Amino acid sequence: MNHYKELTVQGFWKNNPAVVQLLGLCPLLAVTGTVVNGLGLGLATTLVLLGSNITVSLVRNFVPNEIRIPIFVMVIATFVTMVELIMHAFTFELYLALGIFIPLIVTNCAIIGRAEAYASKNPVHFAAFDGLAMGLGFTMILVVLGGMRELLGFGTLFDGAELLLGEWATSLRIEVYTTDANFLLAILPPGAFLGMGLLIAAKNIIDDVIEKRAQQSQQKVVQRARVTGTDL
Amino acid sequence: MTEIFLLLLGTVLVNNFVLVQFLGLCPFMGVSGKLETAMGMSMATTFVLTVASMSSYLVETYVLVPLGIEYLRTLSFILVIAVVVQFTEMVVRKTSPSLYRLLGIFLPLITTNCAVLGVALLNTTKQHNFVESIIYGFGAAVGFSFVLILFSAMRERLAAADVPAPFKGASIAMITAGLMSLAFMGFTGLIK
Amino acid sequence: MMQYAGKNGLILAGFALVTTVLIAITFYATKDKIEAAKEKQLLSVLNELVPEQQHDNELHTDCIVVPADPLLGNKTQRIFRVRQAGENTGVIIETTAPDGYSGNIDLVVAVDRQQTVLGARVIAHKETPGLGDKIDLRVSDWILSFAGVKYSPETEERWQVKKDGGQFDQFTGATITPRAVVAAVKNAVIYAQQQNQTLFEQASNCGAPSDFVEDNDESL
Amino acid sequence: MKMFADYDQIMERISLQNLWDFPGGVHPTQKKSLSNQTDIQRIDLPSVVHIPVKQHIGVNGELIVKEGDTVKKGQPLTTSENSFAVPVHASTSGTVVAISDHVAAHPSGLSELTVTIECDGKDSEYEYTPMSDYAQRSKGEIIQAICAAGISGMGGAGFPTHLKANNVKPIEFLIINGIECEPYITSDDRLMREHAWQIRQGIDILCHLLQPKQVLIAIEDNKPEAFETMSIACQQEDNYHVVKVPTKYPAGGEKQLIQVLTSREVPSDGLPVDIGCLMYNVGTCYAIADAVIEGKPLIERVVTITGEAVDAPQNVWARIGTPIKHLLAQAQYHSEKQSYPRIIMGGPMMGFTLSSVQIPVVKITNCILVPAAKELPLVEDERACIRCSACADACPASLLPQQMFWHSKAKEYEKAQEYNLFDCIECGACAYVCPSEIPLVHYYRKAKADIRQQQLEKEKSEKARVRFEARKDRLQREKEAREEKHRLAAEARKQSLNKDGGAAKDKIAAALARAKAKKAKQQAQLKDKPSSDE
Amino acid sequence: MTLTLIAILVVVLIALVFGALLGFASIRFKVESDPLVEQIDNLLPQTQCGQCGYPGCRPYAEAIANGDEINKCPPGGEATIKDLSELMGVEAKPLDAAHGVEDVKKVAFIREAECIGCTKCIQACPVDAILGAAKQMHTVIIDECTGCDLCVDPCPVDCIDMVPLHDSSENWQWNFKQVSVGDIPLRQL
Amino acid sequence: MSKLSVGSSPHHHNQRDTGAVMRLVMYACIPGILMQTWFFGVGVLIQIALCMVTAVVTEALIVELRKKNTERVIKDSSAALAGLLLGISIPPLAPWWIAVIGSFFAIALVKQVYGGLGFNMFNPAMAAYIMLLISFPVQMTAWLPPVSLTEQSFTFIDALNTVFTGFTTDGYSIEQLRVGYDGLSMATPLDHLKTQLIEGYTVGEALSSPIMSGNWGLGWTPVALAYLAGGLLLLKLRVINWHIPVSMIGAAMATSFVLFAADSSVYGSPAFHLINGSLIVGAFFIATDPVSAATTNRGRLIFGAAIGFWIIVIRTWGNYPDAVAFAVVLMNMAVPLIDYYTRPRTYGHKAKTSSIHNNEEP
Ligand SMILES: Cc1cc2nc3c(=O)[nH]c(=O)nc-3n(C[C@@H](O)[C@H](O)[C@H](O)COP(=O)(O)O)c2cc1C
Ligand SMILES: Cc1cc2nc3c(=O)[nH]c(=O)nc-3n(C[C@H](O)[C@H](O)[C@H](O)COP(=O)(O)O)c2cc1C
Ligand SMILES: Cc1cc2nc3c(=O)[nH]c(=O)nc-3n(C[C@H](O)[C@H](O)[C@H](O)COP(=O)(O)O)c2cc1C
Ligand SMILES: Cc1cc2nc3c(=O)[nH]c(=O)nc-3n(C[C@H](O)[C@H](O)[C@H](O)CO)c2cc1C
Ligand code: SF4
Ligand code: SF4
Ligand code: SF4
Ligand code: SF4
Ligand code: FES
Repeated sequence: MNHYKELTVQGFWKNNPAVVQLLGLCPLLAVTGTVVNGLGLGLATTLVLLGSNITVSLVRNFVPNEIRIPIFVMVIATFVTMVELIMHAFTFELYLALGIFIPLIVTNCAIIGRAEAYASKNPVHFAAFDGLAMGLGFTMILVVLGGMRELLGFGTLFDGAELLLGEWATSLRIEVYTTDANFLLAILPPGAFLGMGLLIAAKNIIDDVIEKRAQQSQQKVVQRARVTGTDL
Repeated sequence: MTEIFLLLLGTVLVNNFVLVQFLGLCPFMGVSGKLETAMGMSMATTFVLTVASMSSYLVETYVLVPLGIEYLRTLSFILVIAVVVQFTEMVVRKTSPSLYRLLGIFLPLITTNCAVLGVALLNTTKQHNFVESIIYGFGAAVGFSFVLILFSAMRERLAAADVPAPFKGASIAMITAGLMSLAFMGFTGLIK
Repeated sequence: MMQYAGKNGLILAGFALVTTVLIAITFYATKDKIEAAKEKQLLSVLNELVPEQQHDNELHTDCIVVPADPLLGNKTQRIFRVRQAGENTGVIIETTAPDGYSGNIDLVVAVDRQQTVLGARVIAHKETPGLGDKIDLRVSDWILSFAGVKYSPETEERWQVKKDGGQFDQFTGATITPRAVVAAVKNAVIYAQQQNQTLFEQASNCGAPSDFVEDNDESL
Repeated sequence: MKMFADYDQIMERISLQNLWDFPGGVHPTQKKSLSNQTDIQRIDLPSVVHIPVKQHIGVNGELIVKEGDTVKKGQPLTTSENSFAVPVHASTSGTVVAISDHVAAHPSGLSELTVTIECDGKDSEYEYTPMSDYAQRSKGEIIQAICAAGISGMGGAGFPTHLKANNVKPIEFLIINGIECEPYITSDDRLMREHAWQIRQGIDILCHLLQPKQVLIAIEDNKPEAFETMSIACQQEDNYHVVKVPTKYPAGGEKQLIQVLTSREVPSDGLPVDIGCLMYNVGTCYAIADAVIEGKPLIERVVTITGEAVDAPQNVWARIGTPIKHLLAQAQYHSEKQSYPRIIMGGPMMGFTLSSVQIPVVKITNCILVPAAKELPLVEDERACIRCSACADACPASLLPQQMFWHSKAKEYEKAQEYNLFDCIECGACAYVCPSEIPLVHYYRKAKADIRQQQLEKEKSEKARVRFEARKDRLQREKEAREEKHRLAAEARKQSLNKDGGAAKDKIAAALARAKAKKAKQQAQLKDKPSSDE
Repeated sequence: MTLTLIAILVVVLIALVFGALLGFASIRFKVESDPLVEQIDNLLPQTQCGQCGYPGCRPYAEAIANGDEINKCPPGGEATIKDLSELMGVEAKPLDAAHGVEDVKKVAFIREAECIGCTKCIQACPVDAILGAAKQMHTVIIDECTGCDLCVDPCPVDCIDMVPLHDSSENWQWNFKQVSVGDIPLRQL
Repeated sequence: MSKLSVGSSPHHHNQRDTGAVMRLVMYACIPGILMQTWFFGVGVLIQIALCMVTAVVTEALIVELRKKNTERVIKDSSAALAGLLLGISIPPLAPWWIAVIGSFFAIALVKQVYGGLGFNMFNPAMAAYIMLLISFPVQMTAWLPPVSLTEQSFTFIDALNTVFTGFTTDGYSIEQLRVGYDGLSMATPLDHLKTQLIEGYTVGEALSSPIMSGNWGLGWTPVALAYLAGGLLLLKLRVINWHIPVSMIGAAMATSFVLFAADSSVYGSPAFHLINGSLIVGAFFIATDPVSAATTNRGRLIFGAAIGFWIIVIRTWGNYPDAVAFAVVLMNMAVPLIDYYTRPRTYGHKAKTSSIHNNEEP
């Protein structure tokens, strides 16, 4: 159980793929114009990550080293194509909005990164949970960044939720403020980078506070090792 | 000729892969700490992107389209790319250790650079012909290299800057990329 | 050595087999649904311009490709025909305004046979966010002001932006974009008038329907 | 390398007074008139002199006196076995009261081995062996005399003069440096005005040794009197040329002066002789004449005492080893005129602050500067570099000071070296102009010291590795040898046991069990307290 | 449907060829282990002090190559961390205080009068920097001593001190705060 | 004797410190600002004041937050100068929050995140200007016609009212104010040329409109000349070096000449480009920002020339009519690389300095 908790903390915070490992940045920055786009892509990514982690973990013992990467990407590509087809069929507008970034989940570095770093070394239940935690951690950042940009750029939140969740979700849309001069920077490419930079800085500040608290409680000392004197 | 030039200029500057199209960001952030590494990465990426757009064009026109299996596009492209990259890596590693030191360690990273798959896919959506595909791939790579090298030179300078603690590292790099992207907005419209 | 290579080949092939089969299955399972979704998308734009009750043909298939014409932005375009009760009531024309502030603006314009605009929509454009992009229905409903406006040589005067003495609003700080759109819509109407009957006589030749979204990557 | 002006070209331009220039440079206020109005004064002897054993670049000489000895003025205190050692001499007569560490004339204020002599006031002289017929002597003899007189460069670097003079490469230009580009300092100026003739004799000796094609005596154009006297002193010699050099700091730097006169550049890993030049300070020439013609060692030199915190700025003949305090008293120093008491040895651009008034005058001491409160104001803390590159524009070596500063500050020494940190001559022009008041030179010095330290440590760690590995090998060998011995012993025992028959077997089992238990115990001990075993 | 089958077959075939190619290449172009450990070891100070938690510098070098933190070597201090971070392409971070702090350079000094000649320090010194034989007094060769202080603990009579190396005007690091006589540095640096 | 103080040489220092340099630049702006106020109204001064105040306050807050010596930092006047330069590039009657957001962005996100004065890689004022332009194009392109062309004359109070409420005291909106002579709305000459060309007019026709008198953009030209005077003063006082202004203007002239020679009906003449827009201000006050410009002499030549080139390219084909800001910030990116490859030959070294990066420049 403890291990699951650790994986969750890793995925959402300590080793968050987006803000710590800096992986999967392309979709992260490209599709976070709105919360809903972010959420959509985040969920798709999570799905793929879950699937690929499970599969990779299952087959990890049969895969020779030199064809490891081709096999992993093939596995990922399969999940992505399936997700893509499904989204194409059921959430068509969202599919259009996310554009080329759905097939590009294949090369989302976060996914292959987890396959290599975790799934290929750990049993399947952990791998699955890791995939889930990492995926949701990633989604969390997508949503937060999407929220920031949507709020500043359009003054709304959850605009277009119906694309993802069906007609009922139209009512989720929140109009926070209206002006005739939207802060366009937020939705343009530079805004994505700047927003992400600020997000990372915010995380660093929080970490700093946490660490300061933790520091008071514990102080570790490392046992020194000796080179000499043992085998004479 | 002018068309080719405009296509090249367009991919390098106006629709820069990294700063405008958001492709290939992870290596952009990851290997830009040092100018030397960035140059290695640039060369490796240029090579792979060009080869990838070429081979994916071939796969698309001679396998996928005739058989009507465009839905296997992602799978087959990525397979081709991964294999090409890995093969190149092995060969380079064996045949030229010095080149490997320069490029080799970046090659595996490139498989998972979404610019590579992105180029292949965009080539098909934009219906580029063989030559255009190659130019597009090459242009994308040049654009990538261009900003990567500029960025890494800036980051080297940043190393000595008195950046406030929370902004150190990835954060300031992102902000710098944001300001670069801001500047690249100046190119919008150059190619209508 | 050879058998080692062979083993790798087999493993990779095995994976390829499984993965392709999986994809193929998904593909066939979702195929119809995707087709339907695509159709629906196209239809929804067309139907917005010409509501369901004003036609009884399959708009998205009753379509011809016409050669490039200066009035339609010098590009080959598609034209969808609107028929009701066996009568040809109008056309929906794809057109391009070549003189936007930042390049081409792609539109669809629905015109009835009395040269009255039924409606217009911008499909793709690169105009400046915050300035020229008000032609987009998602940003402002300016484009709706075309609905019901009739063109005739006598009303030519009014087919301009207000600044130039016409009836269409310009935007604060951006006149070029609306000018371009107004001109493009006007030209589409003129084109429909000129070609009038010929548009309805040809057989459909559009092939499989595709959606309107182009250059998705560039309008990110 | 840049095109090399050849001899004729250079001479043509010099005769037309159409010199070259060096890049950069600055024009700080001169303030030379404070101290150059009066003759060089003779002053009272101090009560003690502190003579550091090493006052030059190189190694210590061998001490030949001990505490309690009485010495005479000019008596050598050390000898030089090594050619990089330069002897030092008692600068007056008296008793050696201590041979111990004494605060040295060094910016660090650290102590160095020093001979302290209590003066008896008699100033009785040691026997000198003059060599007025030097023209008939062999070069070796003359060089030996220069070395024995303890002469090291008096222009600032303190390089042993006999080494420079012992040259085999052909010399086109012997350059005599009378530039004295540092503000405030006037010791060379006064020396040239008053002792041009003796300087000329020193130059003659150097010419005899080096056979240069041409002697260039370079004097800045802010010293017309010195120019006049030197011109007169040198007028008989065809190949002596007194050259007026435009005033610009640091025109007196060896490399810069060579560039101004000849347009040649000393290669960064080379020496002036590589491009046919050799340079001596005028003070050095004066000392050479003393040493060769009269056999008199270097025991005194001209020192400028100046600054607005002294009432009587002047030049004095100061004995080597004279405590600064003595000189300050001579010039009527008032510490209350300074907001921070501050004494600078050398000029305002390159001199260093002294941490004690007991620091002695040494062979390179050309000036003691005591500025008043507002004269050379202390700068506040540095601000951030605004990259204005005023520093680069001022740098005579065409370096990029701001880049070297960034990298030095960030301790990126490799990059700092890539920007040629070690070509910096520490002239201070960059820091002088920097609007952000960054003590740039200080950063370079720190960086250079750090780099040297790191190189030493690198060498040391390499040595440590070798020794560690050697030790491991040795231990391994010993262990193998021991095991072999044990095996042999065991075999021998076994054989003898076999002879004994079955009864012994129990014994062996018991012994084995004991050994095992002991080993286990040992291991347990080792785990919690790793230490060597018996 | 047959088309689909053909398609799948083609992809499988491609994969087969590629897999074989890679398998072949992996053998044909095999290379030996990487020289990284060597490079890391070269950067470590070789004091063999074990403060990093590994028995000696080389084991730590191996650990770094396998992904251990680079900030565990106190004798190397900031400079070593910087070099390592450059070699490994990671961010430099401050020394992990759990392993100790960067100290001034010291060497061991044996108070010879107290030394009983037990040779324990000789056995403990990783670089053989101590001279002496059984029952005789021992001395440290200052030039060889790395200052690892491994010899201090084993000494049964506690006659070994670690003494800081003196600054001389030759290796002075331009640190005005060390100047004994002076007052406030003009510029706080 | 009391204890002696010690320190590193040189002990001598010349007296112009950073603050003095910055203030000199501000003084040199004064003729230009006065001229601008004369032609475009007191709004100019209001914007400058707003920007300077916001910039200084932002800087003070951040420095305070970082627990540094606030007074010293503010005294270096660099924030005030950045604010001033942003202020002169904002349309005079733009709403107050434009100036506030812009200055905050300049100081907080372009300057202080990098560690403050000296560390920023981009020109704060220009980066902020671009940010404003792409975020609020309507407000940022709302330039007023020169005073002589407007029908309404307005006072200081009017200007203040417009900036803070959007309307003059008489209730005119900025839109109405912009409608000048002949009922035509007024853009800057460059914007005007650009839009006219899109509409299919030739350069000649575009230049015949009231905002132009021949090549001379009304109002804009005297302003440019006034800044030129200030710039020359800076040059004379050796606050800036000649390299950047000369190479920048030279390259812009050369590029526009080539285009003009090729087809004078669609490309503006070199003279037109020189005296319109902010080329001159840019060349003397903006591209010369020491912090974000190249630092070697050869580097400065390259830096300036590239800016000049991009200005003409972006003015001619880009979407943004006034390209100085973009060109400057674009080249700011290249500065570290330029500096690296244009190191001067050090005394005593071979022509090509040794380099561990032996790859050629991309
Ligand atoms: C950054 C920028 C973006 C612009 N984008 C547009 C645009 O998208 N559409 C447009 O018509 N004009 C655009 N313009 C040009 C208008 O500002 C131009 O001045 C205006 O169209 C002229 O019309 P007016 O008569 O309304 O002043 C842009 C100008 C700038 C500076
Ligand atoms: C390490 C070192 C070695 C030198 N070797 C020689 C030499 O062999 N011959 C020589 O004529 N000068 C030699 N010099 C002297 C220099 O050329 C130069 O004259 C001296 O350093 C004083 O220069 P400065 O005061 O301008 O710095 C040497 C100097 C140094 C520092
Ligand atoms: C920046 C700088 C300025 C110097 N200025 C002078 C000077 O004005 N007069 C002088 O004799 N030596 C000056 N030197 C020292 C000379 O470089 C050189 O060491 C000396 O002339 C060699 O003669 P010496 O060996 O007799 O001392 C200066 C050195 C440096 C680095
Ligand atoms: C000659 C000169 C030009 C300057 N130009 C600018 C400028 O264009 N934009 C700006 O923000 N600051 C400018 N500054 C001020 C200052 O250098 C700037 O705020 C720094 O970039 C902040 O780190 C200038 C300063 C000087 C001395
Ligand atoms: S003079 Fe000072 S502020 Fe200017 S570049 Fe040099 S170090 Fe930086
Ligand atoms: S101290 Fe060094 S860097 Fe500074 S001006 Fe002198 S030579 Fe150049
Ligand atoms: S702490 Fe450093 S010196 Fe000590 S053993 Fe470890 S690596 Fe070697
Ligand atoms: S003498 Fe002591 S401190 Fe020195 S190296 Fe040997 S064990 Fe280490
Ligand atoms: S997600 Fe695009 S490169 Fe990592």
